[in-house]
Parts: sequence; C-alpha cells; structure tokens
Amino acid sequence: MKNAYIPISVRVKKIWVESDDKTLRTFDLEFVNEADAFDYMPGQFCQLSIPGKGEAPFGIASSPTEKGFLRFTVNRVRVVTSALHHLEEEETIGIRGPFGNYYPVEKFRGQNVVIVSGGFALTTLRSLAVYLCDPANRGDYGGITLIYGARRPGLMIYRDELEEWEKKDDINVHLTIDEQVEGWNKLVGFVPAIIKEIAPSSKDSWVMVCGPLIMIKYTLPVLTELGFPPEHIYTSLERRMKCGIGKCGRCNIGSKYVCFDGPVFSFAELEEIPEKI
Amino acid sequence: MDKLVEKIKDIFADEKLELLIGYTKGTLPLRATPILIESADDAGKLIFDFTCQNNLARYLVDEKKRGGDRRRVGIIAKGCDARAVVQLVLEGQFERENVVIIGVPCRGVVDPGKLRKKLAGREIVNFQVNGEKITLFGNGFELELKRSELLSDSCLACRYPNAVQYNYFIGEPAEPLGVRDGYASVDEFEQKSPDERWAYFEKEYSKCIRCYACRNACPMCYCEECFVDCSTPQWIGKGNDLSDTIIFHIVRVLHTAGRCVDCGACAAACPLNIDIRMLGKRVEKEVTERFGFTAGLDFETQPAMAAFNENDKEEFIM
Amino acid sequence: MKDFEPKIMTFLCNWCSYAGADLAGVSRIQYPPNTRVIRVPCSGRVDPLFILKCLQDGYDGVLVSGCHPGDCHYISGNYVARRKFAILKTALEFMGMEPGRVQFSWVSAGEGEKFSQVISKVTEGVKILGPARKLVKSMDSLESPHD
Amino acid sequence: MEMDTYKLQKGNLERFLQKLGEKFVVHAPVESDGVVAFSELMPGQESALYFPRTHKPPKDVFYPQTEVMFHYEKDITHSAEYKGKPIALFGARPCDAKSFVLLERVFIDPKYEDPYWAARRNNALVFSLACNDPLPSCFCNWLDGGPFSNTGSDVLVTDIGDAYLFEPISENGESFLSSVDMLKKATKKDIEKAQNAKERAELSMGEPPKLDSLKVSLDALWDDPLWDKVSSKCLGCAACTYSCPTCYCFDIQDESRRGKGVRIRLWDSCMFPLFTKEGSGHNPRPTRKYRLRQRFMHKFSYFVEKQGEFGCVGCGRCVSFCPVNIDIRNFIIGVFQTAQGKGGEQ
Repeated sequence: MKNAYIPISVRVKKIWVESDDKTLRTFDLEFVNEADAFDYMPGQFCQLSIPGKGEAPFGIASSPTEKGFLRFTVNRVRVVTSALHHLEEEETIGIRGPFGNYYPVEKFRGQNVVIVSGGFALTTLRSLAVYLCDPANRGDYGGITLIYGARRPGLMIYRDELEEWEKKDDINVHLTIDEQVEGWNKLVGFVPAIIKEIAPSSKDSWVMVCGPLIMIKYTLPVLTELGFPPEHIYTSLERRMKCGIGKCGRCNIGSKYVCFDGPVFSFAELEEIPEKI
Repeated sequence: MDKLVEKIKDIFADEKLELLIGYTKGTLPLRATPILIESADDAGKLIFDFTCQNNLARYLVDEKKRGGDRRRVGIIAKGCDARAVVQLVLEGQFERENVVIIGVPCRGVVDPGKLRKKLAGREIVNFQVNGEKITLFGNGFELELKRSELLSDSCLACRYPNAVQYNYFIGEPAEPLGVRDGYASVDEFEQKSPDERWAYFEKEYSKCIRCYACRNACPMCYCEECFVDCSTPQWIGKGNDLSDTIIFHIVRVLHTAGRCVDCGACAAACPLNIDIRMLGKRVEKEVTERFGFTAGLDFETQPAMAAFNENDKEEFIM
Repeated sequence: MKDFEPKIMTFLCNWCSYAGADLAGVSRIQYPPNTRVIRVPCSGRVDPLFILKCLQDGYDGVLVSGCHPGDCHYISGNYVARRKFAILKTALEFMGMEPGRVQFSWVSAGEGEKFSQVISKVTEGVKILGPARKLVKSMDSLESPHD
Repeated sequence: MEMDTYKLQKGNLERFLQKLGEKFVVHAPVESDGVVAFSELMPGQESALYFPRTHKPPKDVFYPQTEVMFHYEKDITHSAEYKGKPIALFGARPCDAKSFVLLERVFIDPKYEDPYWAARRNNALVFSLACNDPLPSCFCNWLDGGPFSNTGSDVLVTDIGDAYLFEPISENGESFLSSVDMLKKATKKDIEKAQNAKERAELSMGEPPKLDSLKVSLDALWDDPLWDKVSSKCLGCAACTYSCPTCYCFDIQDESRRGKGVRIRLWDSCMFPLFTKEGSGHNPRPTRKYRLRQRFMHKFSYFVEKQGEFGCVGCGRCVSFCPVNIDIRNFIIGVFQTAQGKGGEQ
C-alpha cells in the first residue's frame, strides 16, 4: 500500500485573484510527473502541502472531465493559506489525495439536480456542475439548476464562467447578491428567499447545498417546505483536519469522520448524529 | 466536619450564593475532589481535610470564562487558594464583591504525586491517621509513614496556612508547619555547579509529556491562548523535544513570576512527578527579595511584574 | 575553539541603543562583526521568549540594550524591562545557563563609544564560553539519512 | 494446534532477553528516576517487571509521541518509516497488549494503512506479563479483559514465584519459544500454579458491572446535564489521553530550518481546544463539556460503532493520574444511574 502521508509534487500552472477583496485566489495545478496523476470525483478534497508551513484541506474545484489541471480556490486565513497566496506560477508544492466521498452522482442519475451555494463554497459544486454538464454525462441527468449567492458581486467566485453558463440552456443559473448595488441586473436577496421564489420542484429532484452554516440553517426549512426529503438533500462539511484518512481523530461528527466517511453527507444521515454540524 | 457543612449552609443563605466551590470525597484513598454546588442542599457533600489538595481558585477563572463572573461565588480557601483569589481579583479576573472567600485552616495537604512515588507503583485501598503517623493499607501490604512525607513540598515551606484575606473563616487558624525554611531546597540546590544544575533540569523536563496538567491546574494560567498553542507565530514545537519542553517550562515560570502563590498545584498535577516547583520557587524568592513583593496578600499592592521602582537594583546590567 | 566566531543576537531599542550603534558606525568606531541586530521600539518590547528562542535557534549569545533609566521614550518601558530581565537572568542562571550568554545594557544615542565597548565585551565573553550547547534545539532530525 | 507451555527460571531471564535481542530490539519497562516506562533494554540493564503498571503506556513503542514522517529538501521528500530490527515488547500487561489490537484497527484499515505504525508493529513479538496482583484502580475485567487475558499477546508470561511460565498464544510466539534451548517444558504442577494465580487475581477484582447497554445509554444521554456535572471540574489537560494506551489522536506539524525540514506527527488530545479549532476561529467543540463528551463518547460509543469494541482497556492510568480525580469508572456507573433514572421518569 502506498504511503498516503507523502505529498505528490504539483506545479502551479496558473493563479488568479478571485475576489475583489483579494482574499480568494484560484490555483490551477498540474502534476510534475504525469504518472502521479489520480482520478477523482466531484466533492472530494485534497491536502495541499507547503514544506515548512504544513498542510490544509481544500475541495477540488475542477471536474474530472476537465483534463490537465486540478483547480483549487483558497481563502487566505492563516499559515498555510497565506503561504499559498504567496505562491507564484511555476512553483511546485505538494498534494495528497483525493480524499473522502463525493456527491452521489450515481444515486440521482436520470433525475433533476438543484445546486445551492453561497460565498466561496461553490468550489466542489462547480466541479459537480461541470461534471454533470459534460457532454458525456449530460444525457444521464434531468434538469440542472444552480442557485448561487454572494454578499456582493465582487465576492462571487468563477463569475466569468457563471455568466457563460447563464447563456447555456443545459443549466439554469440564478445568481443573487445580498443587497442591490449599481450595475447589478440579476437577483437580489438571501439564498433561502431566492430558493423560495424560484421554487424548484422536488419531484424526482435532489439538492446539493454547500455554503456558510447560517445559509444552510435557513435553507433547510425552505427545501423541506418545497417537499425535498432529507434523503435527497446533501451537503459537504468542513472540519479541522490533519491526516485526511480517518486516523488522526479530530474531524469527527459523532462516529463519522468528515475526511473519511464524508465530507458529503445527506441530511438524513446527519439527523442520525447527535453532534451538531 | 458537620460544623463546616452547617456554616456553609448559613453562608449560602446569608450571602445569597449561586455557586460554591469546595471539596468532596474522591474515589481514591487520600484524594478529595473538587465539587461545584449550586444549592445549600448539596452542602452535605462538602469536606475539608488534608486530602483537599487542588487549588480551587482556578475554577473562578472557569466561572468567568463561562460568563458567570456576575454570579456570587463562594470558595473554600486554604491559605494558598485565598492568595490565588486575591491575585486574580488584583489582576481584574474576578470582581471582589462577587467572590466570598471562606477561609479554612490548613495543616498541609497530600501531594498525590508524592504518594504515588512512595508506593512505587502499588496502590492503597485505605489509610489510617494516628497523630503524625499515617498507615497505608494495600492489597497485601502495609506502609507506615510520617504525615510530612506525604505533604506537598509547598506545604512544608508554607508561610500562610490560613487565608490572609477572607469573608469568613471557619475553625481555628493553623500554625505554619515550618518543617523546612521556605527557600532551603532552593539554596541547597544552588550549591551545585551550573552544569549539574542544568543536567538536573534536563533530566526532570525530559520526563515531560506536554500534557499541560501543570499549566491547567494553575489558577494563574488563564490566558485565552497560551503561547505554546499560538500558531501565528508558532513559538515552539509541540512535540516532546527537550529544548521545546524546557522553554515551555521556563516561560511558564516567567509568566507566573510575581503571581505564583506556591500552592504546589502544578507539581501535584504532574502525572510523572517532575520537579516543577524548583524553578518557580527560585523565581519567587527573587521576586520577594528583589522587589519586596509577595503575591496574594492584599488587594492593593501592584503585582511585581506589572510595576517598577526607579531604584530597582540593576547590578546585572553591563 | 580559537577560531570560534560566535553568533550574537542584539535587540536594540529604536530611540537610544540603535542610535548609539548608528553613531558608532558613522564615527567609524571598530567593534566585532559577530552581532545581528533587531531594532525594537523599546527594550520593554523584548519578550524573554525572544531571548530563549534565539538561544534555541543556536545563537551563542543575546544582548538586549535600551535607554538609560529615566530616558525611556515611553517613560517607563525600560523600567519594566529591567524587572523582566532580572527574573529571566535569575531563572536561566539558576538552571545552569552561563551568565555571559544573555546580557543587558543601557546605551544612549550619544554613546557610540560605549556601544562598541559593550559589543566587544559581550563577544569576548561569549568567545570564552564557546559555542552554546544548553537549550539549543537539535536539528539532527532534519538531516535525512538519505543524504 | 495444541502448543506447549515453557518454563524459565527467573535467574535465566537476562540470558533469555539476550537471546531475544539477537533477533529483536527488546523494549521492556525500565525505571529511570522514578518513572517507569518502556524503552529499549540495553545490555545489562535491568527491566522493571516488578512494577505493576508503567507510568506511560507502551503504545509509544509502536507509535512514538513525536515521530518524523518524512524529510524534505526543496521538492525532494524521503519517507522515514522505521527500518530497524523487528521489535519485541517484553512485560506489557494484558490491558496494554489488548490496546495494540484496538490501535491496529485504527491504523490499519482496508482503505488506508499507516506505514509508520506498520513498520514498527509488523513482525513484532509481544510478551505480556500476567497480573498476579491487579491494582485497586484496574478495571480490565469490565471491558472483556482480565489480569491473565492474552488478547494482543504472542506469548503470555506468568510469574509463578521462582520461575516464569511462557504460554505461546500466536504461532510467531510459539516458533520463537521453541527455538530457545534454555526454556524447559512446564510441568503440570507449574501450570497448576499459574492457574491458581489466575483464579486468585480474577477473584480479587470482584464482579464487574455489565457494560452491554453502555453505548445505548450514552447515546441517549447526549444532551443530559450529566456532561455539565462531569466536566465542571475538568482542567482540560491531557494527563488522561496521553497516559491512555488506546488514545491515538495525532497532529501533523512541519519543522524546518534553512530549506531543510521534516514533517512530524505528534500525539494530540481531544481535551485541548486547539484540537478542533478551525482557521476561521470557529470551534465546533468550544468548551470542556464538549471536549470531555467527545473523549467519553469516542471510547464508549463511536469506537464501538466503528471498530466493534470499546476503545478502553481498563488500565486505570487515567483514574490514577487525573489531577482532579475524574474517575472513568464512576463516570460509567453514573451513566447507568442517570439512564435508569430517566427510564424511571418516563
């Protein structure tokens, strides 16, 4: 068995600033040795490793259908994320993964998917959207709806891409900001209110939701009201992690390790666990 | 004992206490355990004797962190507990009017670490006190010791066995044990060569497993974030590297300089019986002699390390 | 040992000792080149932990220098520092650390000559003591056995 | 397969350990300055087999408190798994031996194997020493263990006065024992002596409470005020978790200087606030109540769910070391009482 603690070398192919407050940067990484390349699924995460600084977990934002790069969007918080923000193109760092489970794409084959996201939590859901919309997969799924909110336009990640998607007819994109600003001609309002407004049908439909806890808290009752059963609502959880492989013992919620049994859980599963998310 | 319970019941009512921090019988022989009671009805569980080792003042800090420093809290206080309470009040950690100090006379408390050392791995099921002698009973063995052999080193050198500041005092004030002159152990140790001393500390601290029981048992260690836990910057390594460990112990002593009441809680909490007290005691001596300050005696004097005197000695400056 | 050139960390207060060092420089006063300087706003800014950290990282000596008593730019920073240093020195020497490893001085902005003397004295003292051993963090584990 | 029991005169123990040392690095309890812990037994060094329960559990033989995972210099990494001789652990008590079985389930699972644990644990031989005199704080018999339990042992060693009996438990144990000339076959009388010691020891521990319903009771008490009560005196130190033979949580850290560095792993404790504190400052377990609940739930509920057994071997170290006398046995009894009280109310 391979040593899962040893990072693989990846080169930074491209970096760009994602938000107007410069706290978010997106990185496209490529394997230094093509032989190290791994397969992954939307919803999985990796540990990015900077020698001397440490590691931190990030959801993979690229889709397995996109070849030649791995994409991550990093919010600058503390030691490792700051070091990542100081990287330049062509530098190499380490990566471990992919870890955890993924959005249940097999379960909702042939059905509709509503993707709900807020802030910079869009990362793995972008992966999912791209995966589902890939020509090879698109025929396997029904309607795909994306509802995405940010505090203001400048904090909306992957904005150019989202605007491209708005023009496509294989995905319904609804973008919203908290309060109206000049030049914004899309939706205004918090994500739960927007969902209520759009009222996606719960018939043969699944929801993948990821965002700030407060957004999830107010989104759930709306989804329940619309008739989505907890078995059909999934979210991706975050916890402080170290090993990524269910051994270091810190990321558990009840008996489930977020890194190993998650990070993707249905609310039906979460209801079984007394420990709060 | 009934007297203590009755008195506490009265105080509970008179002072309208919402919480009382005291001791109750523990699950092991010679070990009392802290108890927090919220009603006078539970006062019957309270005890005070020579097995009541923990410094209860550290629970005032917990109470404050729970946002409860507005509650009226009573605390059973040996001399050292009371001094720690005074020091906490002085440092703005707890409101004086919200803490009711209930002094009890202390004739020294058992150091669980010393007890473990004496038993060399065995455990007892019972004990019997005969004046200054204590007989320990285990499965298949008996051990007779002098009481002083089990008492904390801090108690043996204690100058303040009774609360200096208090609201109530239950019982007759105790005399200091005076078994050892306060700084005798430190002075003796200082006779050794520097290399011997360094080797001693290396040997002691190399036992450390970084469980931080010493830090957490200390009523004065209340920082929101201890420097060892800080990650930006990360001051020292978190493993059991000897150099990192020694720095932890030095800085712990520096941070409690002029605040330490020498209650011995740190040493007693150590699962590996590390001599944690030695360095702290030397620093306490320096604070007393150099700055004329003794922690926890009154509510007015500025703590030594938060104050200065223009005429402080400076013979060590080049 | 004769060729031993110690590495010494100096923390100099911005208002006096750093200016004193500057004066020594512009006055072309010679002093040993063994020191690395960290400029701090006040000697009171120097946490004893900084000093321990230097020793752990392999500095052979540490010097903290500030304004003379009464001259502190912040009125009393150096008085508070004096108490902290007294305690640190007591603790370290009690543990068995060589007294010459950690030193303190007052050097004013006008004392370029004194600054050079202090540095010479500290350097000479540390040279006699030899390389630091106590408290130095072993970095053996950093050496890969594969090298 | 019926395996023979062997006998070694106590006077020959040193020679036996020398023999063991030819093939293995021998770790045994050693006393150093009042602390008894497992460490590599140097030639001529005396092992502290008389000591009932070592201060530190032997888990650090296979899982050191601080361990280099790999070295790096720029982009080059070198893994640093243990590459020494196989390890023989001599004199672990049955509770500690059982802890290896529990730890193994964590470190080695079908999906991920921990190479650092495996490098030390694989090919290791565990000689556990039966407890003729269990301590008052021992409670292995509550947890499917016992003073003569052989779970996790390759050889069970029993002190029968003037000699040790060596009962092979695994084939590795048997194959080593059968290769050692100085061991004699035990007589029926010797085996009887060991049997008597076993009965005496088991009897001395009394009748254990039944813990079959502990997990269910605990799960039902998730929001019970019990947790406030138990945690109110907790200091939040790691004396319990670091002295626990089955606690395995770890942290991963980098240390570097001038371009060279190591990634190390080190024991961590669920009792520390930093254990779960996230970069944003949010902490899902903000107070000692949450953290203490995690420790007990992990041992008596989550571990059962994940690994099919309690994550506690009843060694009693936490009972002895807790600075404020939080007694895990009392806690367990308290859970049953509270659960029963609740049942009565309904």
